[in-house]
Amino acid sequence: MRIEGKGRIDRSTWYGFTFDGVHYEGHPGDTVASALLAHDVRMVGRSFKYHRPRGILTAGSAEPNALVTVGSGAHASPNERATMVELTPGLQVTSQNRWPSLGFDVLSVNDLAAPFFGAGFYYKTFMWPKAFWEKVYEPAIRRAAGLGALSGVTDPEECEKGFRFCDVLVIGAGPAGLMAAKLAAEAGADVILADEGTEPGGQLTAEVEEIDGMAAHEWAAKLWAELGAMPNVRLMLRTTVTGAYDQGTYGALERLRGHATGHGPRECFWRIAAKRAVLAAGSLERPVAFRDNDRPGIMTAGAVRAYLNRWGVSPGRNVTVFANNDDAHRTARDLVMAGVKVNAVLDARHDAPKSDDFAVIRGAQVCGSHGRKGLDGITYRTASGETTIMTDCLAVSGGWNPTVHLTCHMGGRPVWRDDILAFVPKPGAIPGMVTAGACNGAFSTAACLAEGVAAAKQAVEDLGLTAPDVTLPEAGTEAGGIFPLWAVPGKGRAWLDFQNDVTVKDVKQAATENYQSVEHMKRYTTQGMATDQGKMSSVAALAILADATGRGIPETGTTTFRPPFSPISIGALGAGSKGSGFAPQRYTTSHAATVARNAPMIEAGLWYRPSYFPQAGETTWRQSCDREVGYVRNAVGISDVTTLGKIDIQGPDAAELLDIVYTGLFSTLKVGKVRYGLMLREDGFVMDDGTTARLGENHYVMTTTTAAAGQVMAHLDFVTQVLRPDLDVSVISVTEQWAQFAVAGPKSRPLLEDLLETTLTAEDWPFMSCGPVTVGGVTGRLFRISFSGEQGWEIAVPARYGASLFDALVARAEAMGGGLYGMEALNVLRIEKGFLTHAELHGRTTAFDLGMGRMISAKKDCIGKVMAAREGLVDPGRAQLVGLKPVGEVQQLVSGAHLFREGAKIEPENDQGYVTSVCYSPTLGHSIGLAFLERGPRRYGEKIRMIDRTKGLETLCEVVNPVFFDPEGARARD
Amino acid sequence: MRFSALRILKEGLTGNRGWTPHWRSPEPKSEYDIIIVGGGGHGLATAYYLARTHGLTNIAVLEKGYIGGGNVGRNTTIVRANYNLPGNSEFYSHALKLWEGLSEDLNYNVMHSQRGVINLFHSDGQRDYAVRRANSMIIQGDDAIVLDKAGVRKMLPYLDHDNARFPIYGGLYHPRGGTARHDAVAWGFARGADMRGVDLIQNCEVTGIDIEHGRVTGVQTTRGPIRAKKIGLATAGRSGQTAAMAGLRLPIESSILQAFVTEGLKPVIDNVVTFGMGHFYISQSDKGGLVFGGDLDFYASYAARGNLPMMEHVMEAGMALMPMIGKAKLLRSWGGIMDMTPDGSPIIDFSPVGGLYLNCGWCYGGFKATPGSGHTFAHLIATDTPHPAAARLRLDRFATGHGLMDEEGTGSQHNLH
Amino acid sequence: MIELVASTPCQGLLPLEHGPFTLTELTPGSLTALAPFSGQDAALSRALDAAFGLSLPDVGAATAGGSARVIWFGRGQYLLIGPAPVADLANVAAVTDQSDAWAVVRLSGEGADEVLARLVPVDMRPAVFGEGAAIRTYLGHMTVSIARDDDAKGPGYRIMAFRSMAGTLVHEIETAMAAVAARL
Amino acid sequence: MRIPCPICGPRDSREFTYRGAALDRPAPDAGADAWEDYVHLRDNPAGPTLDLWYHHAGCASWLKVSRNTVTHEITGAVLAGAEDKA
Repeated sequence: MRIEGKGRIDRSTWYGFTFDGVHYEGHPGDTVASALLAHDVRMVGRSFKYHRPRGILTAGSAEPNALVTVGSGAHASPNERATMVELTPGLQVTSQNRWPSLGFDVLSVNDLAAPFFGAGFYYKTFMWPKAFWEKVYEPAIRRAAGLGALSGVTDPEECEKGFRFCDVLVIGAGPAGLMAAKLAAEAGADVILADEGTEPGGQLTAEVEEIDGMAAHEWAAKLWAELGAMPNVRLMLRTTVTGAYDQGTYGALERLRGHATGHGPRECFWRIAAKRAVLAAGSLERPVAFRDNDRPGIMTAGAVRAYLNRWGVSPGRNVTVFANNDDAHRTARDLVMAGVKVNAVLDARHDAPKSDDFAVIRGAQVCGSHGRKGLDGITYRTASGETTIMTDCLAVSGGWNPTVHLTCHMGGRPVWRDDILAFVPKPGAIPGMVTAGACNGAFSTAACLAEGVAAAKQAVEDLGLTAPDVTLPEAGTEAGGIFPLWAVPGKGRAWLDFQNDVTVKDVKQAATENYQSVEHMKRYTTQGMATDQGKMSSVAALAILADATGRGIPETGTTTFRPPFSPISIGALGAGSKGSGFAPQRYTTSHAATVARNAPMIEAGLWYRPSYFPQAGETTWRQSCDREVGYVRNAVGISDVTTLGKIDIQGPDAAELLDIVYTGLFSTLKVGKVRYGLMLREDGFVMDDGTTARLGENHYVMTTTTAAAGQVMAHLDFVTQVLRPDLDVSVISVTEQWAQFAVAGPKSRPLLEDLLETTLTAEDWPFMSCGPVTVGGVTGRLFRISFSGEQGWEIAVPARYGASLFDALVARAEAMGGGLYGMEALNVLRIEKGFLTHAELHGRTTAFDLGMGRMISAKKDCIGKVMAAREGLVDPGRAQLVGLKPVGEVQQLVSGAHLFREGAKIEPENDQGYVTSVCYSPTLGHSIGLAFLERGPRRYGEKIRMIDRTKGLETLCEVVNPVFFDPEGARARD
Repeated sequence: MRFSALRILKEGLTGNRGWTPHWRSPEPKSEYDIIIVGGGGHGLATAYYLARTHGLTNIAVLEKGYIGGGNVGRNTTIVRANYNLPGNSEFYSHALKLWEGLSEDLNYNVMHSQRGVINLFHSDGQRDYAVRRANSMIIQGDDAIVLDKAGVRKMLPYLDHDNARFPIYGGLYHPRGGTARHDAVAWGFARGADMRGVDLIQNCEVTGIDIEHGRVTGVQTTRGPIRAKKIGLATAGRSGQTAAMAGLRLPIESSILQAFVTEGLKPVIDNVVTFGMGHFYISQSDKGGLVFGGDLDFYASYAARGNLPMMEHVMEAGMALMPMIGKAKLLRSWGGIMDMTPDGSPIIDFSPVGGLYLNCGWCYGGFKATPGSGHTFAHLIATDTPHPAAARLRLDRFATGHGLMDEEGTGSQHNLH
Repeated sequence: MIELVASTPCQGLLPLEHGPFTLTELTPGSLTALAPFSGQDAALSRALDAAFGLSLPDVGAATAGGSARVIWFGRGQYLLIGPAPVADLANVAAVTDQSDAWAVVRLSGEGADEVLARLVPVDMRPAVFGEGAAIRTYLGHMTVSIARDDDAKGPGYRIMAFRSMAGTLVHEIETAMAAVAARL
Repeated sequence: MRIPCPICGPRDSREFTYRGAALDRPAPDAGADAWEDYVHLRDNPAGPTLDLWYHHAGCASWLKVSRNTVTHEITGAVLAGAEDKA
């Protein structure tokens, strides 16, 4: 219920929203949780295993119970914390993990079977009959499990990512963080202050207390505004620092406000590089385990205070407080001041402070709760026996756990402090990070302020800045005593992990079954594996484990805290990569003209290349492909080959570099000539191939395959920088500078002569020659090379003219009975000639396998030469390149099929090779294929069975020379 | 104690007071016939099969932390036998057969779920390789189906079939592939080994390997020296250090592989889906979390944690492939230490030191190997002959160049995977 | 003689505006990569001075002289922007025409560094990435060169990416421009 | 992770690619063992190491980075091969 005169919400404005279809109203500044509590809605969800009713436990991001789905349809966002979702007009909120309704949930029957569903029960059963696991048990478990549901359709919302840099990152804008930011900023540091809340102040936003004579939250707001006015401070609200990574890198998730009204992205994931960081992340209050402590209406004492003081809501009309520490007494005080009835403070300590304003019952422990879907009453125990009282809200505090999580992200383990019964950060656990305030175990406001200053002082002095004198504001010094109480002894089930339904009994059973390592206990019971990652349960669970195993808490230790501190949507972490955004798209200069001709485009090394160019009347790709092959074999074909890597190599030692990276000799190549080269990895396998042209005495241009261009560039940099820094040579990619087109076929010469307005005689321009040419007044490069076996040329012009030259080439080719050919035709042409692509150069083949063993020059060393000589790489039994020709009734060949001798049983021992490339050769009128076959080149003429078990296909083939067409190579030389 | 539904019923009705330890916590003896160094999945499985198959029980498994705390407890739980090359093909095939009866064999439900693995392909070239791999699998006796575009769309309608940067051409479907509950595998083997008399010694770090006349005689540990006739190393990412104690330098570099899990969600992904172009693979646990991973962090590391660039890359790949997961929230990320060999394939072999056996080089594939690794390693240690299914997993293949198993073709040298 | 028609990398894609941000295509004339041969850095600097009145810049910086400017372009590499190279340069450096290899755009507007903060893993705030700065880094998943390029209206950034990636370059910057503009 | 490039200054590790231990390439006639050592065998230290990184998105330098494989601390980076360049 709302309490008049309390809270910082705008009561003059009403926002309507729905929860499970019921209309409610709240105010700007409300969260879904505060708005629901204002309407006395206590039950908001169901637990994971037993489907027990669940209410709101906290007022923050560690909330394990109040998980709801926000929005609907494609916009539905599951597992949102009702405690964190800011109320906006028209918000649709739905409960989760219940069927058919929150009030009547069929699977709540699980709760009755709880004795059989103890820790790890599923490891011990569902094994018989064997087939039932996958058919019956697992599907049932899957259906019952899970929390909210994804929509199943594309997330229509956008997120963004960004980078920020600063001298000092302050994490948390509570009293410690605010003071740290102030000092660092006044020292002149470049500061980022980030807080996950919607207003600054941290715990101060929930408290009735004063700093420097002002209401604490007002003090925080004032300092925040002052910081915001400084040019060297950036303030980030709604920003959760989620992870600490190496060298001062932090991940942070910012929730964007504009999104709710359709303005811009939903979230931004920031990578923040900070020279120093101050962690002032505060602390989280922990519950106490007792019988049936999971009912809606039971919440942390601090949360009750937060709802009252910040949102003007009392979660109950008749509240009881149960605690083992002083701090929780403030809850009773604030409630009484606000006019809410407080039954009593039940304090487990026998020396708890008394109050004039409310009853304090010392030495009391709550040992049970009552009610169906919400709390009606509790039973507590004192030395004089058990008492049951009516109450609709129990505010529980078992003390506070410092928020040490980020300090553990790099493997640091927190340190136990017996005086405050809590783990605190290990100093120096994150290089460059200092901790301050409640996350460091300093629980009074005054101590937080002082620690914030001290931490920032250390940070700025590390950076060589001078820390100014900062006057500490006046604030409360009470930190409060505490007494260890983790679980109230007694019968029944006492919950530790509310979401995953892990009870004290489960932890004890795990210990009994020798799952005594804290990691074993966690994994066996699932305690700490809920969406809060154990924030609300882990310390109590390990205290109980410590007790059950006779060890102390420090020896028992904690499990590993891992990023993210609180969950992050995949949409934010993967922002920008939906659809085509996943990788850059590279377009050639002929792209638009190609697409205009309806060519299906295929992806190659981020580039797009045409598969084939369909023409009217053609109904299959094969028809187009066969026609395009015909262009090249019979007339002239044009193809954009810009995507191949082109690398300019210049300098006095250019030739020597090439001799090192290629198996062959390039220092002997004459100027104006081109040579085919094979490049090995240092392990002796083939890395790439291509042609290299010598343009001048000290100037070569190397081509690489499209996919390997980047790899080859890095390799050349490696050789020139690391292996042979003595070489005077420059290596620079010119792939993007030149638009390059293949012109191939018997009519290629006349086409080019017409285009270039010059003669290209066989004497001046023999096969494998190169040189400069002029095209329409533009200087280009002409190479007489062939990947089709026909007379072929590649002409390159500066890319700005690429589109224009492409049009000119195509027009001329078409006029001569030729035209464009795509990748399909290119593939056919090269298979007919036994030329290689990545299908053969797949990283596992050697020069020997490819029949190019002799290309490894004996006259010099080269990269990979030594390892290529290993016996296993030149074993005659290796599979080597051959051609295949179908000779039986079945004519179909399949890439990826395997090869077996006639009569051999189809089993791995008899597997002799595999097919890498196949096509129908319109030139030869039958299918052909390239394959690797054991001892292949010595088996020409032999019959071999091609087996494709995926299609149930068997084709009898003859092993042939892989050069199917024009084996003498006369056409290319023509 | 034998586990069954009946036992659960009985215990449930009597207050769950009868449960007993799943394994003992014995003090180490001064001598064993065999010591297995490393109480992860492979070490525990080795001990189990030494006891179960070979009847050898005077065995200790020495674990420096808690059992199952290594990569068996931090992986993406995928189980498959869909390799292409000889060596891997028969080995993982053997392992999968063991998986198929493992829960019953161990009397511990490892939740092996053969929900099918689909490896997507995105070009004609990749399809051809998928066909080759599928044929290898079928010829090996395993199952493989090559799905076309329509086939993938039918099975996985939630993928981005229409706007993807790397269009989906089809998929290699391996119906017998799937997942298992990773921790349960370690615990099941531990319990099975313990029941047969194996001593599982936790918090016992091996600090030295004693060698006399070229043969092992025992180990030094943080809990004192222990003599042994044979020693098997099954220390995964730490293989470099344990082998160094015996004076060996291995063809292994340890790298980080991150993995991720989201908050629990109602069932939405029914299979294991692998997106090679994006180095991304995903399944959904029985508890509802999306479990997924990507590529190595690509630097030598023992830190068991990764960094943002690879994590973001994995998320970007996920959004590119299945943009419906945009509102699933990453709950937890972690890192395993991968023992990377030059060719990306494992080693189960003798070492140059007498009585010292190597089980290492699991790269990113160790979990699915667990029973196969244990079974064949036990065979090697017990009989001093390689098990036929693991005979190609030789240490000397790098030196000789014979039988390299570079499935990815990225290079039989370090850091090119 | 055929007439070859030139087209620019971002033809049809630019200019664009979102909020205060403007993205335009630049056509800065010739782009020439200069990689001094061993020990010839000083000689190259002298040759540049003689030809264009500017010297080789330091790492991460640019120098200007008249309409010419030279930006640092990577290890042992510089990019001469504007005029065509003079023949002398080839005596002391590998000279490579890159005039057509790069898409060159200019991003400007108050707070343009916030746009780049969405894309670039380097601090681009004007106070940090000062006048005359010129670096190589990533923009999204593309390798780029970014240089400060101020005009009378304020700070601007000259961004160069591979010509083939012009479409992606524009798309990514535009998306970031819109996202930042939406916050204003 | 941030790597202090000697040319560009500290940069996010996403700008770099990694290439393992920095080792000296043996002479062609160094023998099979030396080559096996270089190409395949690794000390694989848990602690300080010297490894190669390529600043592909920055200055395109190959670096030798002194790094700790357990803590990920980076204590320095130099240009690989620069020590040989006069």
